[in-house]
Amino acid sequence: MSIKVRYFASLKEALGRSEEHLEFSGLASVGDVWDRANPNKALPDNSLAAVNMDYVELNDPVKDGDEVAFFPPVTGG
Amino acid sequence: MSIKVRYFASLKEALGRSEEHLEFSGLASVGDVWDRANPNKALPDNSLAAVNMDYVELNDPVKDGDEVAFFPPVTGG
Amino acid sequence: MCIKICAEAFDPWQAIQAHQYSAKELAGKFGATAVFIGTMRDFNDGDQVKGMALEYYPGMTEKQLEKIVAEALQQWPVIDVLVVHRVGDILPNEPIVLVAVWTSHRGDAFDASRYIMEALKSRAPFWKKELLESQAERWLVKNTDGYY
Amino acid sequence: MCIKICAEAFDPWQAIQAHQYSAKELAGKFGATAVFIGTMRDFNDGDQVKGMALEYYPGMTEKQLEKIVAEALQQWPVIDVLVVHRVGDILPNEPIVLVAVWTSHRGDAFDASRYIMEALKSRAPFWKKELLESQAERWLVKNTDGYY
Repeated sequence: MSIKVRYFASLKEALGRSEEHLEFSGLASVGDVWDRANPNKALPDNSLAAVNMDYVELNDPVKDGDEVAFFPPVTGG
Repeated sequence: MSIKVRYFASLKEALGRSEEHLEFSGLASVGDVWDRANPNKALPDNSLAAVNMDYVELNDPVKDGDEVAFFPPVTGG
Repeated sequence: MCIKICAEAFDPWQAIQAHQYSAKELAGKFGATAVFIGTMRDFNDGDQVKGMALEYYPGMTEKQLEKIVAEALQQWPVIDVLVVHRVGDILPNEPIVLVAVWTSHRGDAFDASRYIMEALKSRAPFWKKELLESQAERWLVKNTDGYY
Repeated sequence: MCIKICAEAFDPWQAIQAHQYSAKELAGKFGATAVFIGTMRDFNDGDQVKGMALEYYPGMTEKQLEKIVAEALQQWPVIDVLVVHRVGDILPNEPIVLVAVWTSHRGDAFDASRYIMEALKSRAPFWKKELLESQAERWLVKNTDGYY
């Protein structure tokens, strides 16, 4: 399946990229998406995740065509 | 002693006057001022009283030269 | 700090803007502004209302408003406060009261502005008389609470 | 209801005035307006701050703000809401966020505006990076709470 992965703010800067596409087969969770995109690199504590622009937990599932995003705690307002 | 008495809003309209001067001798409370100014007429329930523009209770004292005011609950804002 | 009793209609947004821009020392120093505006509605208690007369107690009203603002300043780190209240004849859709509070942080602005409004509603000597469509007049007898 | 993401500086008082006056159906119907404005300060955490870059997640930011406003509408009888949030490069003394809520009664306006602000602070995807006087840049790591 095909997943679009996006990173924002300090996480984007730390990784040095803002967006990538992953292709793989089989069921997967949001946490799996991070692990495949960033092998041997832990997702920083307190990071937030979204699928299709809604907040999710790391063990929530992803499906073909999803947009998955990882980012630090928000600091707007 | 000399006391200036003032009435506001619906109480002023009910009494038909806004201001008067009382002259009498001896110690008196705020409630006494009402009774002397309005013999045989009870101060309406929930009325508020002020001496020199600060809120007071009816048994608080008055002294020569005070301005005493009676008015209904406030409805500003 | 500025407390105004105002016998003419005012635009609340212009009043705040003018106050904020005239207080040059505020620039860069405040992070939060909380504002409350009370506006006259054209209906109340099931009746169409054509207008309102707002009576006050000159001297005592200002004194009580100053006391209320001083209480807020004691309780929260407030940088500036603007309070404006109409008196006299008011038409529907005109603002009646404006409370604006400038602070460093948002919790203080929310708390202080609400404190000032609730205290004003219960203690500042203002009285409203409504003029109904039927030409009848009626004094409001009690402010509703703000379930604070 | 109006939610705006705004890449240029805006005057919050003019924005509210324009929104209110363009919504003709509001006239005479609302009794209370509660407003919160967050403004950039020129210092933070003991450092002089020259400017700020505000990043967001186009699409998700709007979606989350709409969800937050919908939650407020479910909880309180709200007549209208305006939310404006800056993105991009911001200078000290420029407004960052504006939340305005129009209701019939004041308790609802206070509660709904504070709810929207707190939810925005914790859930709307915006990120601030400060540019210090020393030329160093730093990401803010966490919003302070509004002790709500």
